[in-house]
Amino acid sequence: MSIKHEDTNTSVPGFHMEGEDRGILTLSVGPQHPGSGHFRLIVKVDGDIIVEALPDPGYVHRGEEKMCEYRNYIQNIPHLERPMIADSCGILYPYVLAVEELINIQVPERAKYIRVIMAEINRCIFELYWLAIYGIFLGHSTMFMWPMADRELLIDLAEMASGARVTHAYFVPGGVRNDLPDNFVEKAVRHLKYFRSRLKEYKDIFYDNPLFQSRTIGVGVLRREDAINLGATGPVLRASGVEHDIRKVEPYDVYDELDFKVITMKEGDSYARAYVPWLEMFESVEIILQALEKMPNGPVRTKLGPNPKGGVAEVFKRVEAARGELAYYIVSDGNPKPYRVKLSVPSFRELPVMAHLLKGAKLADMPSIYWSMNYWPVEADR
Amino acid sequence: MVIAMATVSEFKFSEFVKSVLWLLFWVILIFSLIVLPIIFVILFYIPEPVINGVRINPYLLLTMLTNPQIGAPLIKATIESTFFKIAVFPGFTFAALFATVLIYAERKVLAKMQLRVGPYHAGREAFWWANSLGGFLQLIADLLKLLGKEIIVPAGADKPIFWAAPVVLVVAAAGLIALIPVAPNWVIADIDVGLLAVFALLGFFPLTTLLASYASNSKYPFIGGLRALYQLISYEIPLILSVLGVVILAGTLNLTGIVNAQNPYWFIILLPIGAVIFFITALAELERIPFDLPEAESEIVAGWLTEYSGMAYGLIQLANYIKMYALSALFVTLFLGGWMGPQIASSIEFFDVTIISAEEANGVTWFAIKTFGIALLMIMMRGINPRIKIDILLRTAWSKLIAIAFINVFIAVALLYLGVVPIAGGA
Amino acid sequence: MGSVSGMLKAIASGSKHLAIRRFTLRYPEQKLKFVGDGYQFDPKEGVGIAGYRGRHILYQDKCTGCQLCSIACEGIAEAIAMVKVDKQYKQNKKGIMPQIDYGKCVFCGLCVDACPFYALFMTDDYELAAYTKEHLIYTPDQLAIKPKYIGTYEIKIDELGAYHDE
Amino acid sequence: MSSAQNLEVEKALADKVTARFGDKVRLSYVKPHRIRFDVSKDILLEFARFLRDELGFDHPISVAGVDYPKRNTIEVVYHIGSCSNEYRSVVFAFAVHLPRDNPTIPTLTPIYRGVEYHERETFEMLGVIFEGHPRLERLLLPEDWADIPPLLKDFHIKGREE
Repeated sequence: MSIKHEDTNTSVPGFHMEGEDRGILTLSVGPQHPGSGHFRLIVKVDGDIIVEALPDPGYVHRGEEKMCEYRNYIQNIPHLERPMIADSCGILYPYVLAVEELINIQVPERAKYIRVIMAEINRCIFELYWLAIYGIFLGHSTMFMWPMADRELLIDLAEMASGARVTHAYFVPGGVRNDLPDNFVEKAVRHLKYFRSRLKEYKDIFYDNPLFQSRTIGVGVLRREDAINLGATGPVLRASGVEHDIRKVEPYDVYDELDFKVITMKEGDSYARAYVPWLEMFESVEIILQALEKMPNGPVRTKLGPNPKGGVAEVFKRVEAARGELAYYIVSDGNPKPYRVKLSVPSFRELPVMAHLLKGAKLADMPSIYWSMNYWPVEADR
Repeated sequence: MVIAMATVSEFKFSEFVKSVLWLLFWVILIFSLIVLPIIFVILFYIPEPVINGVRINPYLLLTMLTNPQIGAPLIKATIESTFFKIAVFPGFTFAALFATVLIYAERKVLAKMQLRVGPYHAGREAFWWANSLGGFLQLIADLLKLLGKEIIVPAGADKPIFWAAPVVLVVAAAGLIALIPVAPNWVIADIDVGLLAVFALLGFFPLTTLLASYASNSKYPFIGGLRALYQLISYEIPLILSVLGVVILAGTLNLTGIVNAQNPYWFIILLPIGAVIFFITALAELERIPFDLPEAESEIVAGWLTEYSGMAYGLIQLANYIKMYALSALFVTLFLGGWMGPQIASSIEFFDVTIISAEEANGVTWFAIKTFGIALLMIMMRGINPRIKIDILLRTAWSKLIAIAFINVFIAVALLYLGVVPIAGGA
Repeated sequence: MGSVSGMLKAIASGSKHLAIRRFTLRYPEQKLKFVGDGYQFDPKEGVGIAGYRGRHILYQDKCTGCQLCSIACEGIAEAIAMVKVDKQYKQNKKGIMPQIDYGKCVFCGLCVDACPFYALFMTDDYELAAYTKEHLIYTPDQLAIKPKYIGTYEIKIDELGAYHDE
Repeated sequence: MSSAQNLEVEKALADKVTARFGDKVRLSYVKPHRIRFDVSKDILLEFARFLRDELGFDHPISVAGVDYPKRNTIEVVYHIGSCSNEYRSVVFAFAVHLPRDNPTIPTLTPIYRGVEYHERETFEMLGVIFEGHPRLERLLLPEDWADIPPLLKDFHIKGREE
């Protein structure tokens, strides 16, 4: 019999005890999070062990897919990059490839290289942002500050090329919106070489730090079969030993001409899920440097009519964005506005994986499991 | 509104006279009831100090103050008086100043480690030399801000304890300073069981933290308070055990005795494990990263001092940093040979009267350098470590640290038995 | 022992960073330099010229009031409204020019892509803060003035680390 | 791996499926790395189990619901990729046509645990009932959503014409 004191009901946002039955406490963690976006996780806790975790997304749902049906293919560009502004090239890439297939226009060679460069720069920008938030989730303030500072090097490059620091809206069906400024290549090589030396610094402070290891090794282990069946993707999938990277599996643009390794680890715990993106950043720098050398000169965009139209057809295009496989399924019925656009985003596909992993975990492990899922609430809610 | 109107419109001389008389009455009343008794007590009950043969009566006192030449011995007397020691030098003001320097150093050093700037604008344009120093007036700005903020007492809070907790914390932290010897005979309370007194005072903190979190009557501080209690209690045992080795080698509990016992070799060379454990447990005692579980917990962001605002919060922060100074000073006294160090400072004369002897000055400078070094190491710990989990926190305390502390004690006994260290009996 | 060596490496790396220069850009005193003087678009080739996408600039002598920029922005932010302008231009018979509401604009630059007469470009001025929402609305005459943004700082890298400098 | 021109890998795959299910499935198109089948509702579970176990398509990518008011059908399209064998570059899509008035379909959650939230979203956005779904309830929309499922064509955003 719990005495309910009316006057002492000082319930604080984010920590709301909904009910107590048979010793199972239902906590709702969020929707305000120190990390990112708004996302509520209803957690049933028995003592310190999580009995069941029910993710409750939808706080920042805007109905992107419905809004897409009211805009033509060009107006959709700045609109469709909103769910994931930290990796805006990653989320626009499949849309642009799909629309090119619908309108069947060719993309000049130089534009393909620029697209690969910008996609890789954006991958690093997101990985650094994610690593920084992972650091602050575990209370490691230096691990928040360093990636944020190093991210500035890449944001500077992206801003130089596309004109905007974060929301580039740089990819357009038919290529990219403008050519790279002339001193871009020389500055990019300098920034990337310094960025690579900065990346190496993270090893001592973060990955080899015994306290960080104690909080992440053996925490939230995702077996290989579960990862595949639950539809996990990106670093979460590769950390469980599945070598599945769309850039290698189904190369688009010029990825087949660049050689890079696909990073996988077998442990599948939070440490592996934090380690894989770090190694992938080295690969991305490798890719960008190769692409900068191989980039031919020439036009960067094929001219588009005012209202491009596609035939009655449907297209399914997928791309390896920073968080994993990002796919667009576009159905067009012949007029300039798409009939139906379905975004299959990696964050939405991590929800079942998160629910599966949190079951049975300790409450103290929740931050390291939740954030190692590469989950971005704004993108998952669309 | 009405009152303002009346005074402004017309001026009555009678009103003016009345207010002047009223004011005079209050001045005389306060003067006679309060100020006069104080003067009498000072003049008649405090024995005039005898300085080199001459008894200081009030009239001589005034002449001395006017002419520094004659006043020199007076200054030397005041410096040696216990009131000055308590209030100013090794006592509270020195600790508070050292704490403010620590706060500023923490923000600047942490910022530098994280490639950012830290406090920058406050005080930059104020002085010509302050340009590179950055925001050193930031602390005064924070102090004024905290003073200005309203102290909110939550509904249903247990008011007396809620108000008393910050004060008790500061008092306990200040108490620690009284026991630490700064220079050869520069210690406020040179009691024989100095180390025991330190641990007695350290016992204050878990109790006060729990009372504070209980008193603020809301869910978050309650949980934060419980976690603080787990942590402080479970880390006090390794703290005491780690110092056991030092006491065995020094043979005395008196802190000055311990420092003197470290003459040839500092205890950190003889008992490195004890030093490491003491440092770790000191971090846990201070609730600093990697042990700041009670303060900020990422999945339920809470802390036992969330309900404190305004100067109450300011006092707790001051207590934290004074405790940080006290514990790093304790580390220096126990393991780094307190004030011992090669002679670098000279004595301070004032009109051919040596106020502070060369040996004392040197002791103080070495003590300050070592304490600041240890404090910097504590600050660096905050820069390079994440927070650890609650279960790891308790498991390390109970199983690992206590076991290693016993090993340290065995080493101390072995050193004593093998005669490496002479059996030092007494001070 | 692994944890002790790990901790020592972390301390070494931490203290090494005390020597690396601070990276922060002290904003009000130091301002970033951008390449070119703002994003432009060349309708003949149909490709843009790299530049920072900041506040727009309207060349009133070229604008014909064709409303293409406002139609382009309709689907995105509806930030551009056509407003009558008192000064009479021979190529602008209806006498209407775009008025941009920076409370809504997302700086995507698609209006610049849509303008066929080289009339609407972007500059690298991003300091558009205002006290009321109405002040965020820039009339065509306000847009015609060239902003005075002087940014001279950029990221420099040397053996002491990366920092912002002249 | 199949290049853009010759599609023998995709064709071989398509023949395997038609050999197994015959007339109950209809091949809609074969494109480089893409195959799409129209499957009837009653053999869906068996088809999905065959797809996962025999053909090795074990990695669910997305479930899309598309509303065709003119043909009075709602199409639920499953996109399944593969992680494990030579079909890694192929995305196998199979669609189920449901009558628009009461669209019900057996859930594939027991076979692909990853589609649980996709199916919940399709239920919420298009009103498709997934029989046997563990938690078929609102996912993204606000609790007090009283309007019709928003992705249906007859739901219009206020103030914007089609």
